[in-house]
Amino acid sequence: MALAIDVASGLLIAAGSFFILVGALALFRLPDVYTRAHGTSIIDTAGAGFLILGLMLQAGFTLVTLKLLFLLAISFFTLPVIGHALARAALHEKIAPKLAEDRRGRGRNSAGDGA
Amino acid sequence: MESLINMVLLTLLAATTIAIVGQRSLLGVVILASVYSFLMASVMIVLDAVDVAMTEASVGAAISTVLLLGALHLTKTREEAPRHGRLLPLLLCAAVGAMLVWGTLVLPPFGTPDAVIHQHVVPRYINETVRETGSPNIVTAVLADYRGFDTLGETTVIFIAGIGVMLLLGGLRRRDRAQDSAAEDQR
Amino acid sequence: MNFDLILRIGTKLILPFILLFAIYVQFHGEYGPGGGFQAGVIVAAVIILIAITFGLNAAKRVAPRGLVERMVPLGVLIYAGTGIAGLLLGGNYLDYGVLLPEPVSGHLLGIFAVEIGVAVTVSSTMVALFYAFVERGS
Amino acid sequence: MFAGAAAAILVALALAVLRAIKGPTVFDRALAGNTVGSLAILLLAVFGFLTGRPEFLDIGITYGLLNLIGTLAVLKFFRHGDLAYDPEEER
Repeated sequence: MALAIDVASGLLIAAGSFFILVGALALFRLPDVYTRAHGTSIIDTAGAGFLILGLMLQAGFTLVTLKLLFLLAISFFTLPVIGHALARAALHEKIAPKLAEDRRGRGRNSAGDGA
Repeated sequence: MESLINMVLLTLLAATTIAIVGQRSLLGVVILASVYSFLMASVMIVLDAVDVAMTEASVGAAISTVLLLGALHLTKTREEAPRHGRLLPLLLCAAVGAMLVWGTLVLPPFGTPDAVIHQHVVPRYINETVRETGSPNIVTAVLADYRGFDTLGETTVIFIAGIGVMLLLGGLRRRDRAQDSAAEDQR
Repeated sequence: MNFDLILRIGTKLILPFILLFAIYVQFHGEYGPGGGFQAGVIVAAVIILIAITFGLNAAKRVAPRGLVERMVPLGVLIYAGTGIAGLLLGGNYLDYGVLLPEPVSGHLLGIFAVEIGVAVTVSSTMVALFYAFVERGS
Repeated sequence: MFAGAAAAILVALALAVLRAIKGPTVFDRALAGNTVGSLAILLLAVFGFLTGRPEFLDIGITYGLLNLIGTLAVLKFFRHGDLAYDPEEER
């Protein structure tokens, strides 16, 4: 039984590591913001999910499992929100934005767009 | 494995620091500073300094970013090119860094139990904390109980620093008060 | 203009958990990582998150500026008052052993009160700094 | 097993930090910083199991809860140029 749990958690952790590597590679290699957001979401969902599930199998029914569950729930709550906000903001700036302009002019422009 | 994790994290810290130095856009500097605090807290975890790691996480993840952005709001978001040469500051920093490294040469190696600092009061803390204060976390016991005066001083320093920054920034306080009360009346 | 609907809903969902975790860090600091400073910073982060997502006025409805600026010295007073209480009860300054009949629980009570003071000062200072920066800018 | 996961997370961390350093736009940097945050959480959990003391997940929860705030602050600052901008005032 313990062996089965070890094998299962090992497989889950391996899958999580694989997805983490793939997501990081996508974050590093892909051309623009939205595709990189795709890589990040791979890390946040598949990688973190499989890895934390494997760690929960290792921990057994303890407080550690509960904390890992909280960790998983928190990442599933916040990270999509962050990704959505990022994509929204990147979409709101039509082109690839440069940071050289003065901030106040940019603030007026975006407020005007919003109204 | 721990030493490998340590080395990788410290290398990434060095890369992030060099990138912060070379960065002109201050928004990028703010984001890289948050990355730095993430990596630094991970290093603290690897070094078993859990409370320090938690402080670094809670301060660096949110508060320092927000306060730096608030400071950027009052200034420009792009750093001006330096007006004078960079050679002298570089030499100065290199000299100071070399002096500091030379000073660390006489320190005992990391984690040796027979270092001087581990001989004086640390054994008593480790042995007597639970019996004397009933707090299993020795760090909290030392901070709040054994070194209570120091923590009182730190709290007072936070208080004084906050008051100072508020006095520096809130030059228009009376008008703000008027506006606030007007807003209250309107509600 | 309803750009941030998902943002607002997600923030509303996550806010109570952040506050609950701040309370956990505050009261669990004697047994695990954490303590007054971290809890205060997390509470300040809650107010700042409200200000970022729902605007500064919403944050001021939650934590009025006058209250925040009164809480800044209050924490230091709680801390120093703990020491003076030990002084009045016949011990040294910041000697918690005399706060309660048996010393160990007295020490626990003293650490508890001191951490409360630190949390109050740190959180209110952070929020007050945030208000000062933002109001100076706008 | 844990060592392999830690190595994978370290490689991913290096890639994310490189993207945060390179990233042309501020969104790339924010994205990479967010990824560094979540990878730091995972590294923390795996390191706890690696050293056999997985009790320090509170710090990971702190990351996960506070990671939101820094990214949102950067995004709002970049979009509105002001941290106290309130969309309600526009209606």
